[in-house]
Amino acid sequence: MFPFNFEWIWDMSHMVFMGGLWYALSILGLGITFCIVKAAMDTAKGKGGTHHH
Amino acid sequence: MKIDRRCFLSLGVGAAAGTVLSPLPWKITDDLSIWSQMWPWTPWPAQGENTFTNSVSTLCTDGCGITVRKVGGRAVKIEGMAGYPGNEGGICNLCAAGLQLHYGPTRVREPMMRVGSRGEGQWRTVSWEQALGEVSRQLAGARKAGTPEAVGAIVDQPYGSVPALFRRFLTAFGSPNFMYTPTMADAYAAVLRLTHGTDSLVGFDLEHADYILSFGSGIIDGWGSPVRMFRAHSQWKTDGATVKQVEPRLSNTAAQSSQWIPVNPGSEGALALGLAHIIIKESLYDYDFVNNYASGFEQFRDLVLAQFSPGNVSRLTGVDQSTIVSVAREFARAHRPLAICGRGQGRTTGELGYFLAVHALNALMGTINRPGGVWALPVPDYIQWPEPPLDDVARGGMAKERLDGAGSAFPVARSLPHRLAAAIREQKPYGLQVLMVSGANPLYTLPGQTDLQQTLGQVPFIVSFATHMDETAAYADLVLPAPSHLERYEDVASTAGYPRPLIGLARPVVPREGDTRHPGDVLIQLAAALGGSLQEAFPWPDYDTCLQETLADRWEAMLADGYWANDRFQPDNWDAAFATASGRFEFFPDAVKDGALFQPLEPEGDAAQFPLVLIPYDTARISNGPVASPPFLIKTVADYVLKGKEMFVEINPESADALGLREGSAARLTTPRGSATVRVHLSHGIMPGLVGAPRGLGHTAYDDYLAGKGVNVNALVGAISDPASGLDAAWGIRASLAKA
Amino acid sequence: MKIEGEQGKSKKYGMVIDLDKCTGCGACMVACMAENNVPFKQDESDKRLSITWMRVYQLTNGKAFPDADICYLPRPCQHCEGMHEGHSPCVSVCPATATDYDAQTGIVSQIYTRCFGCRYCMAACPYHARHFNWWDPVWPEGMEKYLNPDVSVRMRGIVEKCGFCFSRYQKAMEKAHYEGRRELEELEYQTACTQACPAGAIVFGDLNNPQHRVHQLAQPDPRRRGRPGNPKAFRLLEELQTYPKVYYLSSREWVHKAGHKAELIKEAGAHH
Amino acid sequence: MDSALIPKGVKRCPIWQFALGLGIVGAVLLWGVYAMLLCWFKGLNQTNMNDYYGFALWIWADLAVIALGGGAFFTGLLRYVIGKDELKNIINYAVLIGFICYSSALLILAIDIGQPLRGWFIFWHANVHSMLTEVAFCLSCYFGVLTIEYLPLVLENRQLDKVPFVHNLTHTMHEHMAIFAATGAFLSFFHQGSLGGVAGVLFGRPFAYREHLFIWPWTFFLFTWSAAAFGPCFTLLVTRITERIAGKKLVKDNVVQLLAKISGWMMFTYIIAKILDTAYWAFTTAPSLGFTLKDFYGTNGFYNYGWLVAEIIVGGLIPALMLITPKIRANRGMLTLATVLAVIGVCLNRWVMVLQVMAAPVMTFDEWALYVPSWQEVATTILPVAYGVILIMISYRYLPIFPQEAELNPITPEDAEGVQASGDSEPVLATAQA
Repeated sequence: MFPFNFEWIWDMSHMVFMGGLWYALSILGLGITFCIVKAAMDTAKGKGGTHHH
Repeated sequence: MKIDRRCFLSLGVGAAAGTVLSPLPWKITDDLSIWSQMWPWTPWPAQGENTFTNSVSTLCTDGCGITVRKVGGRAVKIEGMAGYPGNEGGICNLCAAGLQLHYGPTRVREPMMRVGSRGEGQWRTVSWEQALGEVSRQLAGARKAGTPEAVGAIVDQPYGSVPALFRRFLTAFGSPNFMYTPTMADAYAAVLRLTHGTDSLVGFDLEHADYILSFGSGIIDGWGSPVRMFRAHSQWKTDGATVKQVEPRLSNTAAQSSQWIPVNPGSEGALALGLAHIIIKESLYDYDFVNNYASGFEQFRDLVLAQFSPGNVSRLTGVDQSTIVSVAREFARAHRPLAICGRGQGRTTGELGYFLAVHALNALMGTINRPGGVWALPVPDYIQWPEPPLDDVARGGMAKERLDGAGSAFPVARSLPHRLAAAIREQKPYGLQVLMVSGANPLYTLPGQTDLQQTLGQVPFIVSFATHMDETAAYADLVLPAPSHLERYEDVASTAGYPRPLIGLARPVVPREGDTRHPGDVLIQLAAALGGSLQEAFPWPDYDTCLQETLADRWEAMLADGYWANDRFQPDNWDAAFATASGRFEFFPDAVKDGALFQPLEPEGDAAQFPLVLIPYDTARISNGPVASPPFLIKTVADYVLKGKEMFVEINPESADALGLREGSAARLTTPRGSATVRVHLSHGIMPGLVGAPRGLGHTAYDDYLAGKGVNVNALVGAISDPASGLDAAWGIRASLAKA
Repeated sequence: MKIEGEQGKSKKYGMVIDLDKCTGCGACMVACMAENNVPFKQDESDKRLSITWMRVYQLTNGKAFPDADICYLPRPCQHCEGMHEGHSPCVSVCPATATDYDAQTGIVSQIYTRCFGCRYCMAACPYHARHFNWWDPVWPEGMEKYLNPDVSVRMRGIVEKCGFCFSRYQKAMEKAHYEGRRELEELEYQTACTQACPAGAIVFGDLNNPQHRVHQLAQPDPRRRGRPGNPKAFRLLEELQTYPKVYYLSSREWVHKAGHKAELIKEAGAHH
Repeated sequence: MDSALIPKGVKRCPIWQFALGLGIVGAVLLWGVYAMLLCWFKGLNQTNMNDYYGFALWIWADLAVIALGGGAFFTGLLRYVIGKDELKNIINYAVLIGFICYSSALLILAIDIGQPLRGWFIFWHANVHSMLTEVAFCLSCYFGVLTIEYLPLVLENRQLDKVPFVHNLTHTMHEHMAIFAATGAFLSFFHQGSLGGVAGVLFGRPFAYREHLFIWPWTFFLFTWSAAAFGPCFTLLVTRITERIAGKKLVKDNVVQLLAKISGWMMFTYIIAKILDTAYWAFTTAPSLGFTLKDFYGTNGFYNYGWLVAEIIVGGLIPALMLITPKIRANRGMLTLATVLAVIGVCLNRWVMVLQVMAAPVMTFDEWALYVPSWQEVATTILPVAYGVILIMISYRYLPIFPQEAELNPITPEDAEGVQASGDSEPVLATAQA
């Protein structure tokens, strides 16, 4: 799954397949990170929640 | 409270994130996968120096030349020895699986004395001194009582130094009761004694024949020397030779032959005479041989012409008249025709008339002692020991008749162990006090097992020289552990049809497992313990010395090559070959008794009560002799032969329909001798009315890889002594099969 | 599935099995088990649970007595080349590259420490040449002494199969390299079953090498994906375009019919 | 006792009833877990699989739950990407069912492989040409998507929602859910398809093999299509069962009707494609490999032509026609019947594409291989069902799964007092009794 695994070859199959995989993983990873960061920033701004302290 | 929860949550999340980001889980995952790749409970064979040792494996019928690959001190593989005569580098499956027997858990590793009742399996280990002390006490008792003849021995085969030592021991001791397990070689030997007038071994120059007419011989089912036969068969295929197989069941041989001629079981000899009828009638025989080197032809001709017309023979055998005529003509016109017999693997002896008839076919074609024909070979004569000195007791014993009637009631026979049970039971001519068994496993291989087991119970002392805890060892009073075929020296005289004198040398390949002693050594030690003339008869310090001295100038060559063979051997010319009264080949020896001997032998049992006929069959995938099938062999057995612990018998779908049986049905197989539950396998490759059962299953001894699987056919069949030779002539038995 | 190596130097190891000579004795199976540390259980009569890299099938012609006929067909791994080289039924589906097509030798390998036991390859193989280790291999006490150190013992939970005795190839190559050779003689590398077959029915060698007996017997046509030129020869299920490297010889028409459907075999190169 | 955790505005059964039900389903779960541990520690000899039957009962279950879980991605696609807004009222449950199906599928795979400790080799040493690799990658990624989709639901629990960060996170995730849903649909397309490809690429198995479009066999598209078509049916069926057990309406009819209609048309188009595929396979592909339909359906007592009829007509065409006919669809009983038939149909399809593939002989001298699963296999296959029921029970009790529940079942003042005491709405007990 990584270019350093020995069965990796720089051919079309690997680039398309692994490209698709890493693309999907990136979206998911970045998306969730974005959500967490945004939520954290919103919280810092004092938004949200029913019980403020 | 809220802060606590927040703290708790953050802590939890933080810990989880920290663990995942640390190398720990990844390291553990990796380590676990590596651990799974080398589980401590999965064996990891040790490396070591590779060496190869040539030897001869004594497991199969005639001995395979083997090369044993060793790594360090371990033997890891047995392969065929390149250049070994006959085998030429090939190996049979039994010898190839030999390491499973050698390293197997049922090896006997120290002397064992019976504790419980016979066959119960309760043992106590004893020292060799105690064990030998017990045997000499029993033996000395027989001599003291003046009945040395009450001691007998059964070994596997007649030739070779170990059987010779047993024979010598008994002779010097005073007993004529040296027995071995007879095979088709004995039937052929009887035929050669009667027709050639010589004591000979039969040999077949198969590789040079171009038309082979096999009367039931399982050419590729383990007949003769199996590997040599396979090679000859392949040679015939390459050369375009014709093979016609006469037998009631489509064996592998029949399937690979040019033509399968199904024949009623037991009528193979009649078919041979039917062919002789055509050959004689159409004057297709070899005039030179018949006119100038044979006698009794007229009687033979008259009998065959009168009684074995195609019509009669067709009725007896079930073969079309046209087939009889065409096969006879083809056979007679072939360049090098050869007729062979001995059913299946040739472990059964069969009717003398059948062997005589087939041999007569070869004689008619003048193939005796000719290229591509049947040869008479001298019996192995390399053991030249002086006659053992006999004291009075021994002379007295040796003057007695043998228990099995060989040499007395049946002059041409040498060993008839199937007659032992009756002799013991009836104490006629006398009882048996001590039985020694070495290399043989009569409590598995002899027909009429149920009877035999009972009668052997009457023998006060049975001592088994055994490598493995086989059925006979399990029933013995004392088991003397013998080194395996890879741990000892032994000469192996070829007797299964190789057309040249050949002696193989088995040698120690690996260090001995357990505290074993070579049977030869044990005999020498027993002789010394008994003292007197017995001790004098065994002048050798040990077996290895004995063997070396016996083989004399052959020893060095055998050590180097693994065998000794007389490559220049040629059989005697016709003018020197025959030592009958007439000096000619005898077509009609007295034993034929006006042709009665040529009539097909009826199987045992009442046809009304037992409407079917059971014919045991041999398969190369199951060892059916004294050596049991190791796990690898049983693994190769098809699931239509053995399923779980249940064995299948073959029947024709036509017979099955009549009995209401289907593929896989459980059925009760009953014969006059016994009964067993089996499953049914439908096969178009067996004549209707017959039940085919594989030999070699149904062991009660050995381990769970073998024991309890299937039925021992020898418990269902009985022996019938041939009126002329005394050998067991039975080829089957009447049987019934009913839904179980 | 790396396809590389200098053209012309690559081997295509294959087998020719003469079914007219095969006696069905089972020596090849035994030799294979002994060479390759194949385990065994107390009951091996359920053939679907019995690890037999080499299995000898019994074929029947389906005719009634007395026209019945049988033939034995030894079945090692067929080392399929597939529609294009390396696209064997099993190699193409293994998710973890645990079975591989070696372009240098044409041998389909099985990497035991890589296989995680998904059994997809077994589903893919029409020859049932692949076997799963349902149990831990256990040898009766003492018998583990005969295990061959050149072949690793397989652990439970993985798939194994015939590899044309690849360890023998490696040993032969090592020896050749040591002696400064790059090529093997025909007889330097032979599988255990070939060596053991008492009937000489199995012949093994390089199908690309006209000097080798396998080539002479099968007469494979490289332009037609190795179609045998010898009319006596056929490949099992060749119509599936597996392109096996095991050829069978038989003079019996019904055996040919049982082994393949000649009329359906597609011409070469159609599938690229 | 746990009233603080129960969503506002709905009523739930008393805790003892809940605990009792949990206990009973839990016992089934433990039975399955025991069987699972046997398979892990003693090996797959605990099953009745063999060298012919390398894929067996639970692999069928695996394929079936993934097909049935297809409701999650397809509803998500309709809701977030295509913009069928009404579906927001059922999307939560679709996600939950999808989450259960996919986590079960992954668990089954972890039990099924002979060396679970090396399972990750499928990623590490990936063979990109293997359909199974594609399955593994997309399946695990999509399971990640489902987790992301399910997470906000969990975080909406009354107590968790009180934490400001959690509240904000839920909110943000809801806002951006379309991105995740789209990614999920993309991944689902490929893993549903590649699951179909698993059988379709087996060129050594004429029963399974199909002609290819580019690198994909037809089964690739048929599987994706059928998952999208039949998955929502399963969502509807489970919703219906939940409603029956809860004894109250949880989703409004217009939502159900919309999803049923879309599902029906998807099924209808699918089944036409499936019939074409079957015909082409039966009369062109298989014969070119030496097989006729008779070889597949006419030589074995168990696998007969009835399977074709059951899968394509009874479990495909009939429910499709029922669902696209507004009158029939509008009838609750008929709607349920249609979803049941559809679920059976897709399960049969997965069965045939796994188990009959294994059973059908290829070599002329080989035989049909039929097998009966061992109890360990059955228990391990039931394990996910028990797990699913438990997860639904907990989620239903503590999470606002059904946005329309409160509106459809307004709480009377008496109810509000005695939330704990009311025993009318009891999913737990009824499940346990069933």
